[in-house]
Amino acid sequence: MDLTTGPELDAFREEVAAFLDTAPTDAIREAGRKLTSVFSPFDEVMEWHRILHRRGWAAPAWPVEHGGTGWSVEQRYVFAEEYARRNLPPLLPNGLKMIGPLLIDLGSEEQKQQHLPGILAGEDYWTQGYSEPGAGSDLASLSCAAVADGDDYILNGSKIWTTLAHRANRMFMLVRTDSSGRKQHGITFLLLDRLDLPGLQIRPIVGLDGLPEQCEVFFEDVRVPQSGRVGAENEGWAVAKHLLTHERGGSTSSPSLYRFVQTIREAAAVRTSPFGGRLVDDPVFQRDLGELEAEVASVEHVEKLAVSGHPISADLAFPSLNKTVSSELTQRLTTLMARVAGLQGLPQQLQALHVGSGAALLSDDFDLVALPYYLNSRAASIYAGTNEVQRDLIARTVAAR
Amino acid sequence: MDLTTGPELDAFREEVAAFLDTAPTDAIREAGRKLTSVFSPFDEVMEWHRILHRRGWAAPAWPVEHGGTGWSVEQRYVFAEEYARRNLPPLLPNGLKMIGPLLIDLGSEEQKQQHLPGILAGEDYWTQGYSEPGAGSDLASLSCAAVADGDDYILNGSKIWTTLAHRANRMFMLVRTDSSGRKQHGITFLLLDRLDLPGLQIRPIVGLDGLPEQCEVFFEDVRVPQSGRVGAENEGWAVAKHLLTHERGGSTSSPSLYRFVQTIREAAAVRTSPFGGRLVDDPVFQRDLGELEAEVASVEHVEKLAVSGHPISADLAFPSLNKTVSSELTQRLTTLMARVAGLQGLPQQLQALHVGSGAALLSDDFDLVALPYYLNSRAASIYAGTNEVQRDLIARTVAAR
Amino acid sequence: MDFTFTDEQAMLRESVSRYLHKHYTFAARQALVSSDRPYSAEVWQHFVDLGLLSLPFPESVGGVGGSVVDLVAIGEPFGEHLLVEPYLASVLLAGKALAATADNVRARDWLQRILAGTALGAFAHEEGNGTPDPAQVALRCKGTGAAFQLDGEKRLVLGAAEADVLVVTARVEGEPGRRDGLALLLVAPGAPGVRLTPFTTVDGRSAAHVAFDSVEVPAEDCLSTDAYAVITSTVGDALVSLSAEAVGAMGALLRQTAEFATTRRQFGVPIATFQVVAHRLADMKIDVTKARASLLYTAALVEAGRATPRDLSVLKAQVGRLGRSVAEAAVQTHGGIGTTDELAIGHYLKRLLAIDAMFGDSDYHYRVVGAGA
Amino acid sequence: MDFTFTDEQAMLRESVSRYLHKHYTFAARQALVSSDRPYSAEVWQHFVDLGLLSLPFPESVGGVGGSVVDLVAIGEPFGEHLLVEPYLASVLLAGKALAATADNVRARDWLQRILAGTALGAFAHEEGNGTPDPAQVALRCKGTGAAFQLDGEKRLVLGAAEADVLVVTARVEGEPGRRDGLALLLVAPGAPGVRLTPFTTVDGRSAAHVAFDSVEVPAEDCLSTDAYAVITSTVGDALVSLSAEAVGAMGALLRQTAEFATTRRQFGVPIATFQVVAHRLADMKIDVTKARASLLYTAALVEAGRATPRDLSVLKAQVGRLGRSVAEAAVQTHGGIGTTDELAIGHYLKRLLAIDAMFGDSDYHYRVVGAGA
Repeated sequence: MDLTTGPELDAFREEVAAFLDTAPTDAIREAGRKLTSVFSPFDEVMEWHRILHRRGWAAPAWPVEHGGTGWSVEQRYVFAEEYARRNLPPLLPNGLKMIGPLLIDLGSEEQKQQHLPGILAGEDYWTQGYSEPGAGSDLASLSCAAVADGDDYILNGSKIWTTLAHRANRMFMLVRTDSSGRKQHGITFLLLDRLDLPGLQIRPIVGLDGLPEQCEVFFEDVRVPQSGRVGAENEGWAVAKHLLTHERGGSTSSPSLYRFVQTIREAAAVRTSPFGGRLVDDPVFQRDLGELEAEVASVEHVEKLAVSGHPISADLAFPSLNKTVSSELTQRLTTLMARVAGLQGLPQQLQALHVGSGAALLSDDFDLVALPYYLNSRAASIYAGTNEVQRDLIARTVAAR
Repeated sequence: MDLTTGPELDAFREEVAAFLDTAPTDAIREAGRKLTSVFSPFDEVMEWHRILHRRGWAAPAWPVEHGGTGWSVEQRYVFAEEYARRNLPPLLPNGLKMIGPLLIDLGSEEQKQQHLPGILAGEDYWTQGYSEPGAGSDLASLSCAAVADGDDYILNGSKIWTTLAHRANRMFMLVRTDSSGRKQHGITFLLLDRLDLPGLQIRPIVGLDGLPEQCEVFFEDVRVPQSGRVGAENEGWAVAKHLLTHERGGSTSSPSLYRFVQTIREAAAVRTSPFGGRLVDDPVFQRDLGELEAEVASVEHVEKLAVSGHPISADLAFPSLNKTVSSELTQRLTTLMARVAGLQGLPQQLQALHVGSGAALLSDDFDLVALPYYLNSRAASIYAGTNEVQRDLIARTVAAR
Repeated sequence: MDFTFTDEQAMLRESVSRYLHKHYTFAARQALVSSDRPYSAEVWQHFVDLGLLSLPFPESVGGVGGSVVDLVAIGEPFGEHLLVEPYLASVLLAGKALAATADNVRARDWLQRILAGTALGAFAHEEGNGTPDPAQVALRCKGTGAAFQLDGEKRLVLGAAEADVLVVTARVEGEPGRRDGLALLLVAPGAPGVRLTPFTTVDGRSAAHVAFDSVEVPAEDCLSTDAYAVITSTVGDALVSLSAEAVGAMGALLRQTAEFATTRRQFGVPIATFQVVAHRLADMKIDVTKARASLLYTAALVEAGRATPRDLSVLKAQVGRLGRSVAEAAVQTHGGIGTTDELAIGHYLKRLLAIDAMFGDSDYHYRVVGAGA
Repeated sequence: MDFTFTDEQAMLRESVSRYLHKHYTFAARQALVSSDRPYSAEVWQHFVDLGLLSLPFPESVGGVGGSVVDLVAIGEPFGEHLLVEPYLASVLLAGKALAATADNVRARDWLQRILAGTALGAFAHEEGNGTPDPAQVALRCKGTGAAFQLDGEKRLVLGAAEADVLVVTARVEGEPGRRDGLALLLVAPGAPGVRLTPFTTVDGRSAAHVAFDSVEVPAEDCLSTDAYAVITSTVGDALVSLSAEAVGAMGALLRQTAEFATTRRQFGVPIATFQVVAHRLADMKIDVTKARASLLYTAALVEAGRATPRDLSVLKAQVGRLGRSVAEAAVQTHGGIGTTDELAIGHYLKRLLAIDAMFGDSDYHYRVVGAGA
């Protein structure tokens, strides 16, 4: 990574800025302001995805032959910075950062041709079917069964924490095809190219913030083609692990973490300390925000070393370390948000959170999103492998157990 | 516990204050100012012990028939408060709070007559021989062996973390008398009424603060009488557990914790914030000290409920809870001390720490003791059962494992 | 004093607990919160029957002369059952303020109706800056001969939308920061110029922002023009009750989380088997023990007339911080299911967040303690 | 740029590491600290031979033109081996300040001798308030025609007792808080009115408080009367090197603690088997990774001339807090033996405490960052 900015990069930044200043609709901007989760409001973010795709910028991290931008590391950072600076809603990760890259690595040619264009273009939304009520951190205990029947599998069981499944038209999932051996064996990775299937039912789950984001999906004799299998039957655990560690070295979460810092600082500039004066000038506030900003800076430094090829990202623990740090930092940032909002954050304003509702705010955008964001982020240390499991993995790279 | 103070209690407070204002020698007061540990400077605190004993106040918590004061709960708190307020060195706990009460409960008549007077009077100092190099948290793994030989035991092995053993003339210890069964069986609790024994060697261990406080004791064919046994042979584990939980409901650590708060506040009143102005007026300092003071207050509340007979102290986890909270709070308080001292705390002033050395201070008493206190207190979460072990015990009372 | 409840207190607490256990299950509470009713009229009537509405007031005004410790005894079950009834708003805030100014006949009349359960009051004090300090009150109150005129806004007034009367704190003279010049006034919610913006809070309570635009208040509805002490003691007592609710919620979280950790299995064993989970449970127990001890001791101090503002700040700060910490630990231990609205766990978290935010959060109170005031 | 060391840097680092590994074992270091020698003349001479003393300086003043990143490459092994040699005091502080004022012939002369290892310098800047901000300098410096007169005190001047020359910061005009009116002066430690109170620090370094009582300084020994920028850049560069030492110490703590946890057995198993210990090791690794990344990135920013004061505050604050946290975790994991002076563990803790306290602690720097300066 080049630390000096040259005229080419400056020109690129201007190009990005010009597009990001003009391309998003008002509804997309509103979705950015009303963001309370890593998952942006659905309709608006998918519209934004399609707009970015038309510009060729939907998947900067993908290989060029599959629709990536071919940008340098520096360009990708510039894009992420300008994006975050404008508070635009992040594209949904399930397609672009999970199943898409996985198919690029491990999918058959047919699967790539069938699925990648829809992911890239923002035409399809994929939910993930990993966890089950009895298999959370202990994912390998999953029991949702697929029994071969001709060219099909018959599915029975259920999946939980299927993000936005009620808005999805595709699903990638892990199923149990053999329960005779050790539990990591006998798992198969499967793609469902439609969800409006007989016997498949989706129940949205209302989160702490009062919004439905995760779902439970029930399968009762659901028939799906075996051609949706990625990798060999019974060998899905390796495929799933490949996906879980996919982000290694490619993460750029610091721009959006900085956005929290900036948002909090701006909110504090127009709020009064309980001891009088502007909150932003309060030394205790400065101390608290300063530590979080410095922590975000360290994340930025880790990420920039990683994208530059520093051996830091070759560490086996690197994905777990990234996940742990950024999830807990997000929680600390939303906690400070909630404290800055204080009493003004207590009213529940579900209607106003809905993009396009036109509902009047009781105070400002910050007070609107602070508590929902805090509440939503409680899940960050739980999903994608609890942080307890991540620390177990990190510890194994430090000391053999 | 009566929350209203009446004329009788006021009169008692005056009586206590008058004595504590006049009885301690200059050296004793200096020992209080130079305190950097739960273990006070030896010579001075033993002298102070003898002075208090002559007044009849050495062991307020003991039964009256053994030399206790018979004070009410309120009187004991008044005494502890006035004591802490004057920054006097706390009496060493090994005799008064450990082996003394144990002998009162479980010692033979002969043992009581032989040992209690010397403990009460401050004539004897007892060190404890529990841990061994290979048996720390896992105390039951101890291997220091006692083999019966006529009326004696022959001791071989070693003990570590024997507090002030190099100044002690007595020792209570756990020895292995049988290694055939499970490890908790076959342990015997033994009293040594002298330490100048052939084959017994004492090596002081220098702590992080540069001072020798703990020791290692080596036994090579050391012959001691079996009459020193407390309880039955091989049944010492129950005796040791009785001792470990002895403080239940009788602890009064909050007055000395408050003393930290007061000391820190006084130091901050004569120090400058790096941002200008008095440190004591700095909002960040106030925020940090305020939380610690409130935590001390909660400890006070827990203790006062306990001494008043509230069921809180009947909880099986209560001793572990007390130990965990007060050790970690002590560490947080000494950490704040070290931060307030800052650069001025960095010079090592071992000579000046020595009571009566007359060595000039580089700044003031606070800067002298801050870092040694911080360093010494790192052991608080380790000794008397690491806080990991304590939390294991507490957790067992919450959820069966 | 042994800081345990007296037999009478234990009986009262037990009768409240038993009633709530039967009639205020989590499912019933959730149904109530998601209905358009702000509270349950049946439960409120039962509180009247149990004598809870007259509990905090001296006999001279028709109460039964209960103490702060009596209120702690019922506050814990209130917290445990996530009660959304307007007890704090109408009884502990508006009612206590009226009782303290009961030499005024209008105050006494309203108090009688509140005691009887035939009217509800609300206390309009908070202005949104997160400070419980009456000296910071800024709502303007101009004396105009025989009447007063109010201009400004109160934020997050609990129970305002259902209130028959608002007890309003305002500034008749001086600038915010001064302890003198504070008034306490009765205002009808429907009076000309009063505008309510009602809403539900994240913890399921009805509240409203209340704007005052040249609202005329007749002189007989002015209860005090030197109200600092009344406001302070009203808020102080309420803060103890609120802390009791918090401790009740914390105890429930510990119990429910311990039960979950003992029964929920992952990797073939109960998750309580994992040392990190076990230690988190231990820390929850430590936090609940500290908070409860501070609650009981501080309540006893208040009852003995010996509580200082510093003592109240210690309690509020500890309960606020420890409550959040216990609730966050409970959510984390429950894993995915803990992040949903379907379990009580998350609702305790929201209640404890709200309690921390009300009347000064833990940061505020720690700073007050640290300043050595 | 990939933030890894160049081949030259890696070789330099390797040669320093190899030398220290052999000649600066923990036992040798402890023997040195408990001797009455403040540092090892042999090691210092070897540093001369390795070219370390001329490393940081431009060729124009006889240096080899090394960069901040070169200094990071050797700083980590310095920290790993708990080096007590006066490299920071003489080379990085006094030397760099002299190099920045090398248009002055006296400065250049002293610098030559320091480079050659024939003289030692010390930088008398800190006044005990825990701020690295030159604007807070209060030591009075009165201009008296052809000379200056110093009155006041400097605290904790590293290497002062062995120094042949003191480079002193002082205020020629204005009040503390102003950036102008700052002087940089050469003072002989033996000059009339200079009084040293030498001591050893908890981390084994020789230092002294230095009092100035009407000390006369001839005009030619005044290197600057507008020294804010020079002092700031000197302290800023030193802070990066100090952070490198901290990161070296943190890495050693992680490695030694992991090894201990894998071999030390309690309850029949290695203690690394206990999940709480394992997670503590994981947190140590997280902390070391963050600190090291911030070190390497910030050093690269400095080298590129793009580091702001905020970037340096981020680095110092993170290294200070994370260093303490890693060291405390290492002590706790080692148990009893970790609380003794016999293992290196506790000496790393003391070194990291000292590093945090120097040039503004983490609280100070977090506040600077939080103020958005």
